[in-house]
Amino acid sequence: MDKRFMTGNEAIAEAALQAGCRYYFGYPITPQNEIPEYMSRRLPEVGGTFLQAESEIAAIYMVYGASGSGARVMTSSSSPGISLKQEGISYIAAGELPCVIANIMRGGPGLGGIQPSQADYFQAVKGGGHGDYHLLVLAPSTVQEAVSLTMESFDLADKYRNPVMLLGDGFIGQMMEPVVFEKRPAVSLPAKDWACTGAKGRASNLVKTLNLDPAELEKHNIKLYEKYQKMRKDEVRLENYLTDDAEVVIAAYGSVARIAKTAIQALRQKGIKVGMIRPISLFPFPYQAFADIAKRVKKILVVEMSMGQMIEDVKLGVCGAAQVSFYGRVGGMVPSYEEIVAEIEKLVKVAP
Amino acid sequence: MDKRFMTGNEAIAEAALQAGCRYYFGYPITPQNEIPEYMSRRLPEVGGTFLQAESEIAAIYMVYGASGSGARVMTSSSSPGISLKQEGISYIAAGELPCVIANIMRGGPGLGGIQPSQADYFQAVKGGGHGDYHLLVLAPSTVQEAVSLTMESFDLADKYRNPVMLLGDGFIGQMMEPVVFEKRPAVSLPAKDWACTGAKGRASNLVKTLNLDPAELEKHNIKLYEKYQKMRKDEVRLENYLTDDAEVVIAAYGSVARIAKTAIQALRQKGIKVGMIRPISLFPFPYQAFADIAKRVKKILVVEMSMGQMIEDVKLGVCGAAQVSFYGRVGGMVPSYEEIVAEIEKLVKVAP
Amino acid sequence: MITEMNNMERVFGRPESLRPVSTHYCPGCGHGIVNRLVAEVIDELGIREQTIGVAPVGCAVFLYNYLNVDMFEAAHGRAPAIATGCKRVHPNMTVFTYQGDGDLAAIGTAETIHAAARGENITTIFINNATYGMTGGQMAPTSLVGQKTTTSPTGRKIERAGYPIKMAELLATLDGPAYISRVSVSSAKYVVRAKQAIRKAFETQIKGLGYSLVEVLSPCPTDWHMTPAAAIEWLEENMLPHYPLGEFKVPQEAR
Amino acid sequence: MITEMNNMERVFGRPESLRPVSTHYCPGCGHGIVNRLVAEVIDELGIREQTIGVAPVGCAVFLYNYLNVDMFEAAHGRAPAIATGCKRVHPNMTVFTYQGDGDLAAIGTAETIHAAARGENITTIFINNATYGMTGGQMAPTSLVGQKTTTSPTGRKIERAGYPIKMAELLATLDGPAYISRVSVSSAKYVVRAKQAIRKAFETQIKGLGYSLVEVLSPCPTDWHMTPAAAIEWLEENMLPHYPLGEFKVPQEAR
Amino acid sequence: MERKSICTNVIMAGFGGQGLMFIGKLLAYCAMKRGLNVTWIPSYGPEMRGGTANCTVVISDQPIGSPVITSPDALIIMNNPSLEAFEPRIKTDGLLFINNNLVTCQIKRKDLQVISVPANDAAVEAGEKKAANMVILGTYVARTGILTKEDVAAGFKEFFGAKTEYLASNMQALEKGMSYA
Amino acid sequence: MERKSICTNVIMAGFGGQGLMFIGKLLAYCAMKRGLNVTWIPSYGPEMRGGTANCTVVISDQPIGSPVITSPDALIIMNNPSLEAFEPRIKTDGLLFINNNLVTCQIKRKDLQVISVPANDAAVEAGEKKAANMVILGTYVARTGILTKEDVAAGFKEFFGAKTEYLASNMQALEKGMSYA
Amino acid sequence: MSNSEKKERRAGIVINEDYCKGCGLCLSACPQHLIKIEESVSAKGYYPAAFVDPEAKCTACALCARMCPDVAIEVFKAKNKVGGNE
Amino acid sequence: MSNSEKKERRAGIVINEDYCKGCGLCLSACPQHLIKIEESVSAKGYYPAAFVDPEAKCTACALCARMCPDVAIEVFKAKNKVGGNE
Ligand SMILES: Cc1ncc(C[n+]2csc(CCOP(=O)(O)OP(=O)(O)O)c2C)c(N)n1
Ligand SMILES: Cc1ncc(C[n+]2csc(CCOP(=O)(O)OP(=O)(O)O)c2C)c(N)n1
Ligand code: SF4
Ligand code: SF4
Ligand code: SF4
Ligand code: SF4
Ligand code: SF4
Ligand code: SF4
Ligand SMILES: [Mg+2]
Ligand SMILES: [Mg+2]
Repeated sequence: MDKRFMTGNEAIAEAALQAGCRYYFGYPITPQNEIPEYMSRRLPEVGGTFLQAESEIAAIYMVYGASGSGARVMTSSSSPGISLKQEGISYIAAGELPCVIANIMRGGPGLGGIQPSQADYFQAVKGGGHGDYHLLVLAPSTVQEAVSLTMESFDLADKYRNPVMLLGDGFIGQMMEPVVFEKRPAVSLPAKDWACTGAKGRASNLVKTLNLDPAELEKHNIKLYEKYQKMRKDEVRLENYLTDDAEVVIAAYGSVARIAKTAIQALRQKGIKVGMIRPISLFPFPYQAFADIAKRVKKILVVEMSMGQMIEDVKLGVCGAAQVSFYGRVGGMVPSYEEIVAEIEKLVKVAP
Repeated sequence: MDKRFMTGNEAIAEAALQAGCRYYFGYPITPQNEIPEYMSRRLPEVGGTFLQAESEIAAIYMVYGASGSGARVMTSSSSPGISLKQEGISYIAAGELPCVIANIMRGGPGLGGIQPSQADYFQAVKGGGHGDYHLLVLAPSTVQEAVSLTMESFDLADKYRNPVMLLGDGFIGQMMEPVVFEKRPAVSLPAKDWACTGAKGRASNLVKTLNLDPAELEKHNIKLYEKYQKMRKDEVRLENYLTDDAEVVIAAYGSVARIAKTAIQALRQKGIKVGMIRPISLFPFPYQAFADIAKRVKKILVVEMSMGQMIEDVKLGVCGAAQVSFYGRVGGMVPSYEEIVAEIEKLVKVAP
Repeated sequence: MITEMNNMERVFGRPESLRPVSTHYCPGCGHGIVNRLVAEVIDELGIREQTIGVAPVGCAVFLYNYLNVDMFEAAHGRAPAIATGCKRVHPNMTVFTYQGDGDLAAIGTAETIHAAARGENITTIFINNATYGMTGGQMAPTSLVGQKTTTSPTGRKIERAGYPIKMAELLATLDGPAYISRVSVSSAKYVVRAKQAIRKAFETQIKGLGYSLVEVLSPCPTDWHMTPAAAIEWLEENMLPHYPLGEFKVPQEAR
Repeated sequence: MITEMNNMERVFGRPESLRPVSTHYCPGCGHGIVNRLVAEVIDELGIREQTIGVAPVGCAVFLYNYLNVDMFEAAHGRAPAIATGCKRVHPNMTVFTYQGDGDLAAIGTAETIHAAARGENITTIFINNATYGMTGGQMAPTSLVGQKTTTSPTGRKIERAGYPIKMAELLATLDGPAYISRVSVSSAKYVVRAKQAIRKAFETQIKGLGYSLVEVLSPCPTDWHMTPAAAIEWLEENMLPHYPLGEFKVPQEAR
Repeated sequence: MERKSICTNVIMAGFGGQGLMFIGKLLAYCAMKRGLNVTWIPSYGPEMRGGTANCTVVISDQPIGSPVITSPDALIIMNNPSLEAFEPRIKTDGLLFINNNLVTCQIKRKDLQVISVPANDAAVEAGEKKAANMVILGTYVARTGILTKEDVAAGFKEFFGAKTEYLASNMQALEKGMSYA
Repeated sequence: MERKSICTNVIMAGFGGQGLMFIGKLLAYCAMKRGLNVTWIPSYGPEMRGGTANCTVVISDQPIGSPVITSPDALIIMNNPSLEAFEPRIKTDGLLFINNNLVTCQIKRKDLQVISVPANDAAVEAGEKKAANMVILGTYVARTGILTKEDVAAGFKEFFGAKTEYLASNMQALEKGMSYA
Repeated sequence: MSNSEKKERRAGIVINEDYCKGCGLCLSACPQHLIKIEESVSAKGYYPAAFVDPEAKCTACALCARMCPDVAIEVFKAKNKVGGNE
Repeated sequence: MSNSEKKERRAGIVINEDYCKGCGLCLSACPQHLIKIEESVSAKGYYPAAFVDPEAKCTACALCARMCPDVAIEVFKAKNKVGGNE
C-alpha cells in the first residue's frame, strides 16, 4: 500500500471520496479549509459536485436535500459554523437522513480562536440542536484513523439513516502524517427506497420532520430512541491502552489521547502503572468500559482540551465507584505530556 | 395587588417590561407568538423598541448589539428558532453580554410539533453552541413564577454579565392563570461602563469575542469558568416538596412538576410517601440536593417531557447512591398524574 | 345533477397530480388555487414522475399531502438550499420550491438570493400574502405600509419596520435568474395568467435555462380578518398598486 | 529629512481617529486605505465620540485596534443586525459597519438586505475584494467568472457556482436605502472619490435619511497571488468592467 | 351540586370558530374574580385556522397542581368529532354537556349525566345567533353552580371590554342556557 | 549523532514567507519515505498572511504519541522574535540552528549546541537567493544525520513535483548548508 | 345571451360538497350568477356553494372552477361543441 | 514643471519605516517618481519605501500618501503657499 503524506483535513476529504461521497457542500472556516479546497479540486474529477454554499446554514440544508435525494454527501466546518448548523442537524436527524458532518473544533466560545480545541463535546454528543436526537460521533486520534473513521462514517450513516459527526480538533485537521488508503470491504446496506428520486412506478416519497399529532410524534421519537439504543449496543468503539495492569487510568480522546500516550510511557518508565481508555465513539459513549475499570482502578484522570465536558460521561460511567479528576487546557492551549505526567504524579501521591 | 389573568407568554412579556426591558427583537414561531405580539403593542407605549427581525439569527445579533450598547433587552423563540440562535448565544456568552432569552419549547427534533415539550434541556444547560460557556437557565412551573423569574432574569443577567435563558414548555407559554405583578426591590448592579455608548470622555470600548492568542483565550475561558463556579455556589434554586418524610422522590421541573404534585397528593392519599425535588435553576443544577436526598431515599423517579435528559444531571448528583428511574412522554404528549402515580406504584412494589 | 352531466364531457376538473383530498387551508385561501395550478402544469407537461417538490414551513407545509410527487418538507426558509442539494443530485428532475413570503423573503432571504444568483436550475413558486399565515398573521417583509398585523397592531410604520420588499424586482436585477414574474390569483383572468407564468417557469427549468420564480399575490382572508370576497378586493386595491404584475425577466431565447 | 520639513506645515498625515499602530494587513492591501478614509471622515465630521463601529469577521476583524471609537466585533455576516440593535438603543450615535464580500454578500445576505429594506439609519462600508481574504482566498460571491481561487481552482464556472453578485445595484432597487455607491481604491484619484462617497454616506445617516452603503473595490494581493502593483492593475482591468463605479442611489434631498 | 371544597375541571371542545376558547377563558376569569385558583389551557390543531380546538379549565380553592386533565369532571361538546375524541375520557358519572343542534352522533357511554342543549336554536331565540357558546356556558354554570349570571356578566365586561348591547344579548343567551340545566 | 532507536523532533520558526513550513514538510516527507513515522504540525499567527509561523516535526521509528512538543530536541530559527519565543523551550544540550543573517539577538542560554548558519548569504552563493530555508535544512540533516542529500532530493521531486532547474539550485543550497554542520 | 327561455342544458358544473368550504369565490367569479351559498351546513361544517341554473345559462367558461381554492368544482359541457373554454 | 535646477524645498514627504511594508503603491502613485524601494530590510522585515527628491520636485500633491495602505506617509509643504492639495 502506498503511503501518502497528508494533512488530516485532506485525508478526510480523500477518504470521503473513496467511500463514495460525491457531494460536498460547505463554507470556509479555519482550521478546516483544506477539506472544501481539496473537494473543489477532486470532486469534479470524479464526476461529483462541490458547491461552496452561501453560509453554513445553506450548506447543511443542501446536505439535507442531497441526502434526501439518495446521495452520499458530506459537509464540514469548525465550531461557530457547526453552531449555525444546529437547526439543520436536528432536522437531518429527525428526517433520518444519512450524511457525514466533520467538525474540526477550534477554541471558543464566540469567535474564539483558530487553535485546536475539544470544547464542542457537549454540543456533539448531547445534541446542540433541539429535541431528542443523537448523532453518531466518532473522534479520530491520528490522521490514519481519521481516514478509516471517515470511510466507516458513510456506512454507519446509511446503516442507521442517521447523521454521523466526525469530531476532530484542529490538530487532527492540520497535522500531516503518513496515511494508507485501504479499500474497505463492501458492506451490505439497506436500499434507499425512501429517497426522493421522482415518483416513477411507485408511490410518492416524502422526506419530512413535521408531526402535528403528538401521538405520532411520540412514536417517531421512540423509533429514533430505539435506533440510538441499537447504536449503544452495537457501535461502541474504544481503545484500551495498557489498562490491564494499570493503577491509574487516563480518559482522553482525539489528539489529547496521543499526548497522553507519551505521558503514559514516561510515567511507566518512572514505574507508575498508568493506562488509558480512549473513547473512539463519543456517542455511543463507552460507559461500560468505565464502569468495568472502576471496579478495579480507583483513580481516573480525564484530560481534555476543554473546561471539562467528557468528564460528565466518564462520571456517569463510573457512577461513584472511582475518583474522577480532571485536567484541561482550553482556548487553543494544549496539555503537554509533561503536564499530564505531573497531574498523574500528584494524583498517585495523595491517598485515595 | 391586582390579579391579572394572562397567558404565560403575555405574563413573561409584561414582566420583562416591568423589569425595565425596553428592547425586544424576535421572530414569530408557535407557541410563543404572544410574546412578540404583546411586545409590539406595549413597547412603543413605554418608549421602547419592538422589532420583528428577518430571522432568529438576526434577532439574536440585534440582541447582541443592543446589549452591547448597554440596554436591557430580550428575545424569545421556540425550539427550532433557538437552535438557529446557538452561534449567537455562544457569542453573547463569550462577550459577556447580559440578556434574556426565552425558549418556549415544542416537540422536536426537526420541525416536530407545536405541543409542549422539555426536549431542549441538554441544549439549554450543556450548551447547544460551541465552546465552554453556560447560560443561567431558569424553569418556571406556574405563570406567576414565570413572572418572578423573568424579572429576576434581567437582574441576574446584569449581575453576571451573562445571558439568562427562561426555559418554558408550551404549557407555561400558553396556559392562562391569575398573576400578580409585584414591584421587585431594586438590586444594586454593576455599572455598564464596558458598553458601546460613544467614546466620549473615556477610552474607547470594545465588545468582542476573538482572542487569537491561545494563552489569552484560555485566560478568558477561566474567567468565564470562575463566573460559572460563582453561579454554582450562589444561584442554585429549587423547591423541596414534601421531601422530609418521603420514601420516594420525584425529580421534575416546569409544568411536569405541577402534574407531579397532583400525583404526589394522590399517592399520599394512598399512603405512599412521595416527595419532589423541583429544580428551578437548571443551570446551576441543584446537584447537592440530590446528593443529600440520596443519603436517605433510595428511589428517585425522574419525570420529563423528553426521552430522558435531566436524568443525567440527577444521576450526576446522586452519584450511584440511589436508584434513578425515568418516566417520560414526548412529542407533545404529556405525562398525566395518573401515569406518574402508576410509575411510582410500580417502583415501590419492586424490592430495591 | 351528476346524472345530468352524464352525457357531457368534463372540461375542468381536479388535475391528476393533485390527490383527491380536502386541504387544511382556510376557506378562500389563495394557496388552494396555486396548489391546483402547479398540479395542472405538472399534468400538462407530463412530468409528475420526474418532479420533486419542496414544501415550505408556512401554511403550505402540507403541500406534500396534496401533490402526488416526491417531496421534501423544508425547514423555514431553507427550501432553495434543499432544492439545490436535490437538483445537483438529480439534474434531470424538475425540482421546485413552494414558499411563502415569510419563508422566502424574511428568514430565507440569503438562500433565495443565492439560488437565484447561482442560476440554480430550479423553479420557485412564491406566495405573497403579505403576512405570516401559519403563525397567525404577523407582519411579513411584504406587508404593506400601514397594514395592521398582530406584530404591527397600529399598522406597519416605515420608521420602525421599513419598507415592504418587492422580491420579483429585486431578483430580476441578478444575472442568475432566467425567468421572473409576478401574477395574482385575485380573479379568474389573473388565475389563467398565473398558470401560464407557472408553466413558463417550469419550462424554463426543463430547457435548462436557469432559475425561475413566479411571485403570486394571494389572499389570506383569515389573517387579514376579512371574508374571502373582501380579501380579494383588498388584494386588488392595495397589493396590486404596490406589487405590479408582469414579467421582470424572461429567458434569453424567449425574448 | 524630518528636520527638513520642520518649517513646513503638514498637509497630510495620520487622522486622529486612527491609532498610531501598525496594522496586520498584508503589504498593499486595500483595507488599510479604507480604514484610513473612514478615520479621516470621522475626523472631518468631528464625530469620533458619537460614533460606534461594527467590525466584521474577515481581514478587517481587527479594525477595532485601529479606529479609536467604540466598537463591536461582529459574528461573520451579522454586523448589520448588531448595528441595528445598537442604533435602536443609540439613535443619535453614528453607527457603521465595515464588511467584506464574504461577510456581507454571502453569509450576511439576509441581514444586509433587511437592514437596507428597513431603511435602518446606519452606514455600511463594504469591501469587495472578490475573495475571502482572511481564510486564505476562497471564492466569494463577488469573485469574477473565471477567477481562480482555492475553491474554484480551475476558475469560477457559471454552471457550477453561478454569477458574481453586484450588491450595490441589487440594494439600490430597494426602497429603504438612501445612499448607495460603488468606488475603488485602485488609484489616488479613485481614493479621493472613495472618501467623498464615505463622507456622503455618513452624512446621509447624520441627516437621518436612512440606510447608506459604499461598496469599495479593493485589492487583495495576497490571495490574488500578485504583487501589490499587479493587484491594482488586475482590479482595474477585471473588476472595474464588471463592477461599474458610481452612485446608484442618492438621498432624495440631495438629488 | 353543592359548593364545599371546590375543585373541578372541564374540557370544552368543538370547531375552531365556535367560541369555546372564549367561554373557557370567561369561565376561568370569572372564577378567578370569585377568589378561586384557575388554569386555562388551550389545544389547537395544526398551526393554521379552522379544524378542531379545545381547552381545559381547572377551578379550585387550593393551589392547582396539574392543569392537564386526562379524565375531566365535565365536558362541553360542540361537534361530532369532539364527542368521539373526548367521550371515552370523561369520569364516571361526569357531566356531559352537548349542543344537540350540531352533535348528532350517539352517546355510547351509559354512566354519564348527559345535558343536551339546543344551543344554536336557543342562541337564535336569544337574538344573537353566534352565542351558542354562551348558551351552553349558561347551562354549565347553572348545573355546576360554580358561577352566577352576575359573575359572568361582570367578567364578560371587565375582561373582554364588551360593548353593552353585545353584552346584553350574550347575557340573554347565557340565561337561556341556564334554563336547560 | 548516531542513528540507533530514532526518535527526534524539531521546531522551525520564522516569518511567514521564509519557507519554514515547506522544509518542515519536506523533512517529514523524506523521513516517511525512509520508512519512519512522522508528524508535522503547523502553527500560524492570525488568520491572515504574514506574521510569524512555526511548525513541529516529530520523527520516530516507533508510533508517535504526542505530535506536540514542549521542549524540542532541536530548533531552527529564522528571525529574532522566534528566537525569543522558543529559546527558553529547547532541551538542555539541544541543537539550536540559527540563520545568523537575520537573527541578531543574543542567545542567552549556555547549555545549547548552537549552529550558526549564514543562510541568506549561502543561498545567494548557491544561486537561489530564496533558498535560505534549504540551506538551514541542509545543516540540520547533516548535523543530525537523519537524512542524506539524496533522500531530500528524492522527496523534493516526488512530493512537490518541482521542476528540475528549480530542484538543482535548491539542492545546491542544501549542500551548502550541509557544509555548516 | 340573456335569453331566458327554458333551454336544453349544454353545460354545467358539479360542486363537490366534501371539498367545498363555502368561501363564495365562485359566486363572484360566475359571470352568469349561477352559484349561491346553501342555507344548511355541510358535514364538514361549512355552508357549501350550490349550482342554480334553471335557465341553463351556464357556458362552461370554468371561471368559477378556476377561482375555487378547493378544487370543488367540475365543469361539464355537451360533447362536440366549440365553446369559450381554455 | 520639469525645471531640474536645484530648487529650494517647498514640499516633501516623510515615510515612517515602522509603518511602511514596502508595498510600492506610493511609487506608482507619485507623478514625479520621487519614491523608491530601499535595498535593505527594515526592523519589521520589509523593504521600505524612501523619498528621493534631490531636485525638490515634490508638489505635496499627496497622491503617494493617499495610496499608502499603511498611513506611513506624511506630506509637508512650505507655509503660506497655495498648492494642489485637497
Ligand atoms: C426556524 C423557524 N422559525 C419560525 C418558525 C415558525 N413559522 C412557521 S410558518 C412561519 C411563517 C409563515 O409565513 P409565510 O412564509 O409567509 O407562509 P404563509 O403561512 O403565509 O403561507 C413561521 C414564522 C419555524 N417553524 N421555524
Ligand atoms: C460562522 C463563520 N463562518 C465562517 C467563518 C470563517 N471566516 C472568517 S473570515 C471569512 C471570510 C472573509 O472574507 P470577506 O468577508 O470577504 O473578508 P476579507 O477577509 O476578504 O476582507 C470566513 C469565511 C467564521 N469565522 N464564522
Ligand atoms: S391562514 Fe391565511 S394563508 Fe394560511 S391557510 Fe388560512 S387563509 Fe390561507
Ligand atoms: S489577505 Fe488580502 S484582504 Fe486580507 S489583509 Fe492580506 S491582502 Fe488584505
Ligand atoms: S362554468 Fe362559467 S357560467 Fe358555468 S357556473 Fe361556472 S362560471 Fe358560471
Ligand atoms: S369557490 Fe369552491 S370552495 Fe369556495 S364556495 Fe365555491 S365551490 Fe365552495
Ligand atoms: S506628495 Fe506628490 S510629488 Fe510629493 S512624493 Fe508624494 S506623490 Fe510625489
Ligand atoms: S505605499 Fe506606504 S507602505 Fe507601501 S511602500 Fe509606500 S510608504 Fe510603504
Ligand atoms: Mg405569507
Ligand atoms: Mg473579501
